[in-house]
Amino acid sequence: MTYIIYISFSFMIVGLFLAAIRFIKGPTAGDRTVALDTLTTILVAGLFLLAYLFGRIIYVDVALVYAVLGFIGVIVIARYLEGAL
Amino acid sequence: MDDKLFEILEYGVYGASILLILIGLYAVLTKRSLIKIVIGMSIIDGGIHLLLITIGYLKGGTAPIFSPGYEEAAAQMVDPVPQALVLTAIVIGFGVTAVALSLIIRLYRHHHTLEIDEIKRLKW
Amino acid sequence: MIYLILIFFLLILMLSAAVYAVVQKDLLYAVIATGVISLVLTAVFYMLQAPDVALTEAAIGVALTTIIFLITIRNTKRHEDDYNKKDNLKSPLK
Amino acid sequence: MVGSPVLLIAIPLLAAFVIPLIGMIWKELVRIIPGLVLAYMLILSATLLYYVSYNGTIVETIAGWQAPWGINLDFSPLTGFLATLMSALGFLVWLFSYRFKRNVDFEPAKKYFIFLMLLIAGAIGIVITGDIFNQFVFIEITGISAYALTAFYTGRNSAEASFKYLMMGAMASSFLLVAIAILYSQLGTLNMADIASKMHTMNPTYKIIALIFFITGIGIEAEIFPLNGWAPDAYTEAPGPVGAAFAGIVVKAGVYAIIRMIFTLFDVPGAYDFLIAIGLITLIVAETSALRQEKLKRMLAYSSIGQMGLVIVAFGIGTHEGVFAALFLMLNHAVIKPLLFFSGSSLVFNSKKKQIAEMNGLGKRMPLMAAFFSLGAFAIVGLPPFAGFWSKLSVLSAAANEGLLLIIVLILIVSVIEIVYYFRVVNRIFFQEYSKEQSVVPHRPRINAMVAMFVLAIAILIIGFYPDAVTGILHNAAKDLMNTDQYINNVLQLGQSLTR
Amino acid sequence: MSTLFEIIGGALLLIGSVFLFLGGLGIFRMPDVYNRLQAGTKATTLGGMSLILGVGFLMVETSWMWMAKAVIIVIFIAFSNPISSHALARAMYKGKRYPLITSKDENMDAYKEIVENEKKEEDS
Amino acid sequence: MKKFLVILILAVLGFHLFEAFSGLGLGVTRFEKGVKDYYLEKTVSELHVANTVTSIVVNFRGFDTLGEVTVLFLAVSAMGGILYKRRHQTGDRSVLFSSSSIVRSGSKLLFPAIILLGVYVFIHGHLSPGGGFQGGAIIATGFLLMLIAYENFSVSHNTLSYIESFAGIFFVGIGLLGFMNGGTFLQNFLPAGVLNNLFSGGVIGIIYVMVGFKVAAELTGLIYTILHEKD
Repeated sequence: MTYIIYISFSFMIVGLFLAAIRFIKGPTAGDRTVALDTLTTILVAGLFLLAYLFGRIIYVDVALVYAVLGFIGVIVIARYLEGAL
Repeated sequence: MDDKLFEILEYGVYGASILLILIGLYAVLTKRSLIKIVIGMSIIDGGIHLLLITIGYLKGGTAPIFSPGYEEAAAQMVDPVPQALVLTAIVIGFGVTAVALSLIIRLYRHHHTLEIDEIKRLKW
Repeated sequence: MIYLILIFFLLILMLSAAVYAVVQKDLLYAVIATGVISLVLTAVFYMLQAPDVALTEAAIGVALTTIIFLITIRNTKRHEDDYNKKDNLKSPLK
Repeated sequence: MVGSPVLLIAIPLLAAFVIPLIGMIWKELVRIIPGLVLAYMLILSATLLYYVSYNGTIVETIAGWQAPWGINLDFSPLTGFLATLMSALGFLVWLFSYRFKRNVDFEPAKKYFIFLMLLIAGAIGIVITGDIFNQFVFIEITGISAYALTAFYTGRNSAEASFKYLMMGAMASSFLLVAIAILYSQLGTLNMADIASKMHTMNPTYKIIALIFFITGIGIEAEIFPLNGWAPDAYTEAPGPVGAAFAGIVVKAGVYAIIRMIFTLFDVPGAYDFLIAIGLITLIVAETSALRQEKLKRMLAYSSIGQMGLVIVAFGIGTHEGVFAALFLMLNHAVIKPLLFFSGSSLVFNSKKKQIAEMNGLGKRMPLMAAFFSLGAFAIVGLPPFAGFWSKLSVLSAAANEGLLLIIVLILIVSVIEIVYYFRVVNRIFFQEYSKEQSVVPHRPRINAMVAMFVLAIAILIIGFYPDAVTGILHNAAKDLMNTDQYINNVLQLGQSLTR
Repeated sequence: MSTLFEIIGGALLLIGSVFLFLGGLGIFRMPDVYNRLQAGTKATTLGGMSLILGVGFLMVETSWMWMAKAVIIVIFIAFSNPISSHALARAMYKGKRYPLITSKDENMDAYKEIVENEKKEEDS
Repeated sequence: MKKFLVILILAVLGFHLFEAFSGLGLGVTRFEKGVKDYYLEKTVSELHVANTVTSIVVNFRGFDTLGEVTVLFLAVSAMGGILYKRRHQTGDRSVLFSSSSIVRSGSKLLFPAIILLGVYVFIHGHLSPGGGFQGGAIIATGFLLMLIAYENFSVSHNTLSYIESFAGIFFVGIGLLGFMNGGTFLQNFLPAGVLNNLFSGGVIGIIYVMVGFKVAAELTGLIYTILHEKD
């Protein structure tokens, strides 16, 4: 079981790394926002897995809130890019 | 292995928070755009909050919440006081940032620039 | 051990996002980078066993800070330097 | 007992939350309620001060927890004196500006009074709290209301001054938080008395680092030398009564915080010399800058900074006489500077540029205002029959007792500079002819503003002719500040007696 | 000695993390915004959902609350990720940043035409 | 030149800060019987509150929270005053045009869920992570979603200020009630209940709910003010 968690974390770290590189490289604002969205989703999953690692259910609330709010942050940026703000 | 990594972590977390403070200070001191200065301010705030949380951390500790199953675990809980302080400081920092940004909007209404050198009408 | 590696990785990510936010000339990207800092900071708080603070940072730092910065940029201008003043009048997409 | 110190904070905050509701019913109440609250605070703090001077310090705990663990409020002769002074001044500022900006829209006017009330409540909170982090919160309350008040006029300069103030204030609060972090990491407590009792166990290097961060943080409110760049702009661009409130209230709170740090919390050797040095630099730089100013409010602002430098020098002498002289100076400055701001802003009220050059011959057209202004000017430079004389005399005698000749010489030189620039204004007011090109249209202050100025003028005369009226209180306060052990005992003992 | 739930959970964990990694890889490798959007939101949606459900399965014997909260998060992700990716794609499209079309496919030509027409409409 | 000077200063500052903190050690028990242990002990034995951070924020250091709520109140008022224009040039619209129907219907669907999440967070503030500030911020974010998705979604300004004022009055009022009942401001005068029950902790839960309403109203007002600020 421990190995599976290790492997999952390693995959996630690599995914985060690649998304971060896209964030820094990305030529347009859209690329960066997509990278932010990806980072958010991967980190939400990571936070949930960490909650399992810590073994306490109270930690799950943070992941829940993050799943909700991260998406609103992305929509805000998207609306700005649309020129609607 | 773990202990050695943990020793590095000890310097790593303090170092990272102090570096964050310094990066923010650099932005505040050298950047000429007003919004950049406010961004620097919020970076400094983040660094200080990380510093405070790090002070309260306990190795192998758990969150200071006595949820079912953890009623007796007071000995291995991290320090709750810095967390309470940071809670207050985050909200205060947000309020100050909001006021700063609204001042920037008003400055731009009059000056039509964000350059700090061009706005300097009053002597420092 | 993976816990420590993850925390190192997050700290490096945070620092590079901070440097990026400071050196980037385009203020929109700098604002998105502060969003990333806030995101990573949440995870670090979480890993340092401070879920309350992580929740606060998530609730304040992600959407609310972003929107007030964005509206300030919308009402002022998007670039740090003065070389393209009219830029803001065009579409915000570059 | 009529109440407890906590009401000094709780009632203004309650009123601030009530006012938006009440403003929907009757708009005039928005102006009246802050005045009533300030009057109540004045009565409460004066009564408590009277009680305290006979029965000893009141230490109020919050939420029923003992002192090192809960937040405590400490109402001693010193803090009580400052709180009374602040609430009295706050009431006068409210009285002066009661009919102020009558013609402006309702929204900003409503906010003006809320900000003014919370500014004073925050400053009193800085003084009477016994917990560092709570002090930080009150500094933020004071700060944000001060930024908002500075940006009250919608001109272009006021936003700039306010932004400048905000930047320095935000930096200051960051530094303060770092200092709090260092102290908490070393001592594990946030209560001031507890910190003071444990301070000897702390590593001296860390102690100095923490102290430097603290002084940088609070020095911005206290206007000490390299950190006072915001002050002249904010004083110039803010409305006149707000300048008076800054000079009389906010700065006093900042100076108190620095003094509490150095006298009670940190036992760093050489801190007093540091105070003297920084105070002297502040004094000289500010007074020489005041000499060059053309705008009246700016000149008053630099003069105010200089006076604060003098106060810090007097505290830095470190003896009982020195502290007494510093407190006396603070009292006099708090009485005289608002009078100067009030009458000065009335004199230049209708002019475009608010410059000194425009004040020619106003003495004949507005004799009462001119008389008030010159009374303030005479008092602040320390002419014998007025209030300022006694405080300057006590500073000089305190310095002489310690044999600090350099300080005496410098203070005398600076007094000459002060005389030059204040008398330049007085000369213009009385002995220059009024010319037609001047843009000043005489402005007759309303009756409430006149009452406020009368009260201040009478206070100056009373202190000038009968200084013994206040020296008793000041001696008590000075004794209270010097006695660190008693402070620690008061706070921690009472906490133990209230154990639940 | 692993139970059925643990096996299911472990498998879901692996699948989820692989898809999260693929999301990151896709966002790194893909040529333009729309393709990156596909990879960055679709793959991570699947990955995040299955990883979270996997954790729920792992803990289902300890407490059913884990599963309940996992399901809530999964529902949230299922609703929110498509909305945000749609909003982003629409913003990019309205910002006159059209997809890179490299294929010679007929459908692509038809698509190109539509794009051109819309472009003209918006310009006029 | 200036940059090098700044970097030099920052290097010195950073060195001293690092010196002050790196000697501390990470994750070690630093104080025997410090403030921390007292809080951890009393929060279970007397207040019966599970979340120690909540008990510190609301009860032990409740005065800070009162000040913090005031800071937010001041910040919102200050923004209103700073951005105030004599002639009302601001439009009624929060955004220039509505979003696409997918975003609109999606946000209509998610809005009640977000509000519910916020309410959950601040009602369970004494049991799990979260509380008034977090819950209030989440609710305000929900309103933000609606405000940016719909061009004519409006929040009544009067309702916001009613909620804000009443919540603030309740907060200070509960403090003053404690003052009258127990002798100190913010004293817990209700029975403490059983640990980990929803109705435990006496006034702490009530105060945090009030803080939640107040923060939600304030942040929504802040967003509303700044969204209607257009040149």
